Amino acid sequence: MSAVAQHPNVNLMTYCEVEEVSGYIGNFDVKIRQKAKYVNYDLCTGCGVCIEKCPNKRITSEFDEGMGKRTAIYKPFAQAVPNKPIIDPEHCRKLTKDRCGICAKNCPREAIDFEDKDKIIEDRFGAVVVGTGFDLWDWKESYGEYGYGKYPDVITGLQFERLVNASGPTGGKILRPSDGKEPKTVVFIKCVGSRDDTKGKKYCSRACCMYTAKHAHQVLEKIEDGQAIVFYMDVRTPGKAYDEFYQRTVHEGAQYLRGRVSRIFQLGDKLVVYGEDSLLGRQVKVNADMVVLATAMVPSHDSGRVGQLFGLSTDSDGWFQEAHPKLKPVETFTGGVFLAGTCQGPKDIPDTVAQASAAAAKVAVLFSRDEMATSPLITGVNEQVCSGCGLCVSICPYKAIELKTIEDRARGKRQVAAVNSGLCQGCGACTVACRAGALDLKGFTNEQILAEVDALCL
Amino acid sequence: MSVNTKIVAFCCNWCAYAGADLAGLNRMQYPPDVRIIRVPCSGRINPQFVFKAFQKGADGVLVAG
Amino acid sequence: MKIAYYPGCSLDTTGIEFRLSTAYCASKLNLDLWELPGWNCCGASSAHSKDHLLSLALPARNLALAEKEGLDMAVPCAACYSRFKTVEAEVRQDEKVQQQVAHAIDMDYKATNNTRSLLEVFAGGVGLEQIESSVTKPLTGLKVACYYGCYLVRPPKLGHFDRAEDPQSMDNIISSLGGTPVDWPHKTECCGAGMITLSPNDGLPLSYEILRVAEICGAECLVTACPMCLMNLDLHQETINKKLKANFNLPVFYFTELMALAMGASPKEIGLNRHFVNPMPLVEKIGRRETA
Amino acid sequence: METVDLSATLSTAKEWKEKLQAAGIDLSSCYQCGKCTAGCPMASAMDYSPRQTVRLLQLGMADTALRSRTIWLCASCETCATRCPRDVDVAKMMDILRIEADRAGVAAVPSVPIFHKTFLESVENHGRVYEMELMMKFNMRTRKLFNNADLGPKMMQKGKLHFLAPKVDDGGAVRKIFARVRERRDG
Repeated sequence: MSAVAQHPNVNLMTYCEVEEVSGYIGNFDVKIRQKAKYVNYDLCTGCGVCIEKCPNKRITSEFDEGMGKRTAIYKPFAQAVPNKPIIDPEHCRKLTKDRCGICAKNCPREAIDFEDKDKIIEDRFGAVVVGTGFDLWDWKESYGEYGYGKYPDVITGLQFERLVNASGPTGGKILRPSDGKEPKTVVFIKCVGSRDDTKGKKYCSRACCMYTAKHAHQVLEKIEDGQAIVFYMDVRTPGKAYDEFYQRTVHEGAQYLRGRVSRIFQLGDKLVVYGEDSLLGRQVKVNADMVVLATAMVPSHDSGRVGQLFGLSTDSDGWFQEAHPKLKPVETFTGGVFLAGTCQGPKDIPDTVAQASAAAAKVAVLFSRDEMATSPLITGVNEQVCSGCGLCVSICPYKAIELKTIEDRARGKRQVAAVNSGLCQGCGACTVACRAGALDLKGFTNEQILAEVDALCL
Repeated sequence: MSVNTKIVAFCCNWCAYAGADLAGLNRMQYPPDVRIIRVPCSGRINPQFVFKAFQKGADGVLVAG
Repeated sequence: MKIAYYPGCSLDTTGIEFRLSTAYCASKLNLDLWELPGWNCCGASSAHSKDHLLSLALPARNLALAEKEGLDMAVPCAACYSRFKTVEAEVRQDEKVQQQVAHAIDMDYKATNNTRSLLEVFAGGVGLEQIESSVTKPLTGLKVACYYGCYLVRPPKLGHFDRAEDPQSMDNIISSLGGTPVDWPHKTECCGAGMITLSPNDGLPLSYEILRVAEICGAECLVTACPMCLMNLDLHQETINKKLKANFNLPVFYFTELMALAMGASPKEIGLNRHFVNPMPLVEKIGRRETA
Repeated sequence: METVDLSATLSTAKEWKEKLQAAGIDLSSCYQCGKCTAGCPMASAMDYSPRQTVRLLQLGMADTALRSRTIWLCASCETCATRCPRDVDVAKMMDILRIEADRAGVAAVPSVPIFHKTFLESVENHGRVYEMELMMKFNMRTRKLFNNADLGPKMMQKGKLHFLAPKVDDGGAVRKIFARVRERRDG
């Protein structure tokens, strides 16, 4: 990320939201809301004194998946780029109650600006790569058999990830959220919400098998006498060197049991887990100290809004639809808009990087020429016949038709329809509206389609 | 369905036709009575195409988009 | 509020306290329970193990009688309730089933009315506020494990009134009576049902487990809405103690009994003396707590 | 362990797939995850777990399923059907297997179908269960005269068991239901 931020040709805009998009490939006019940071980034050096001094230290940290705390002026996470803080206006006492202001008093650069407002930035872009990522499926709503989220030591894989991270809430120690003790027996359950037609999602989330293998490995590595028990339905390791990694975890001592867990409940300070070892054909019970759920990936919560802005279609699960499942995996139906990563469907990091690289290459190809080659299948105007009624102008969904004035010897100055070849998407709606029959769609002319009807009805 | 019926289906390139294409990718079958005409958009379908199909003996016309 | 009332066979025999306490609560809460004249057995767990159509027709006759009057039906017994819900769903889903059932019972039945568990009628229909305001002797300090069993909430696709895992309606009623529902995990574990009699070695451990966990979680008693569950946990508690070397002494109530008690009923008029695990010491303890 | 000859069972597999499909159960949906067995309160007593019972039918080994103890030990608690991620109604499948096994006369735990039969006789004759009669007849039929004999007096003492049969004013409706159901099944 920091390499991206340093790059002379990259303008990194963080803490921003796209509000409006108009235009078309090569000419997207985008309105971006730069949310108020209340910190002047030109002055701020990111020294962090403000964060240390902020008295409001008990705010739930989003980045730590609710397991850690942060201050009201905070950096979203340790290696954030740029590594400078923002103020959370909902929790800052200065902004909510006009009291405090300790950060401003302590800032050596006078970078705190409580008067900061959201800014609207308007700019023109040639292409767009959408990479809005994923959220984790909210298992707490539907998985009552795992406790509807009421047991603090039943956590998600992402929460476990924060626990083992050196900059996480426990400094990298695996500790139970309930009592801060080190768990000895950790149960992992895969496919929570994935491959679950009734309560969750039909699809496989693809990344869970590998990260669960990693987590099991970390339990065995970091906890003395630790036990990792993994309940799985299938172990799916199709990537390069993936199966080898899974086998390594098994050799290190992780117990893999084939079967879905039916129930988790708390009794005393143990979590009782009921499953089946379907290879043995016997019910199994584990008294666990912690349970980690590999929950399904779902499209990011505001992907619907983003999709609407860019005219993207989605599949039945809400993932952005690529233009063709085999032949156009990073393109969309909107020219100049490309997809990268999990916004298109669940995938792991190497696949995300590969797809993002492909999207970047597609953009580079697009930008490498001075003129764009577009589809020739667009509307043509027979100016001799056009009456200039303008019906097509209002009907065109792409605003590709204007009236222009021409002059000919027979009829003098008059108005006729003119099609912008960059904007016209070749839908042909105008051809149906044109009463004079002056518009026709190249490649799909009235004559051609009627000939097809003729041929098919033989 | 009898194979003697003729149904002309006008399919939008982006959805119905893409769906038919995907059905092909997934090795799904549809009856040979359906004869597909790809159009760039269902908005491209002029009522005269439909009349023409009936005139030429189609038993049904499907506009899908 | 008027509703058709289907007591079910148990409420005349093993579950007589359920009948008495239900009647008491209904009168206190102005609930007009219209007992179906000539109601018949729902077929329990036997009919669906013998013949599918029979298992639909037996409950359907009762539902059709209520439908004729344009009334929903209140069913206290969880097992009967589940049979009624099943018929309702199948008849609504499939016209062919509807015709077969109508032919078998020689009556029209279109499932236009709803079966409602008595628990739902009190917790959702009558409402917690009215229950709370009718309390004269609150169950102060009484720690109750609400035991729902299988049939009030499963399977969820039948459209039950409470969630399938960790249901809440009975807990809410206990709270509004001034009692303390304990948070415990075995609210919907199976008690062993008929297996306690048919195959005791396999069935008894199930009820044992429910009693064990309730005790660990600090409950002084259990409360249920199912005559079968109550019989297994109450009548067989002595057998469980003997055979599985335990020492349980947990009274088991119907939720209506605790409601009636809190609304001022005398233990005898609602049949508390008919329990096998004597609840009287606990009931007296509540009284003492209240005055203390 | 005996080798399963799939060439002999697969036609039965198709037959059962269709039979259960008619009851709204899709055997092909089951991907053998075992969540049914994991939560089954009776699984430890069963000879085939609920998951294995589905598997027997998937492979067409219906005879083994019909002769299993499993189907009679199922308490019909519906935990399996409630939690199945593939919406396979295992509890209903058990019903179908019980009915079929009973009719074929291959019940591995005969006391259970005898109980159901006795129970339904009581309902047919009286419109409701007549528990005293049920208990005595059942004990006679299973030849365990003193089974649960201590419970009878205990219950009677508490007024929970009656000597006399229940009186139901149903105009013979219940008897007629049994007759029509029988007619439909046999004819």
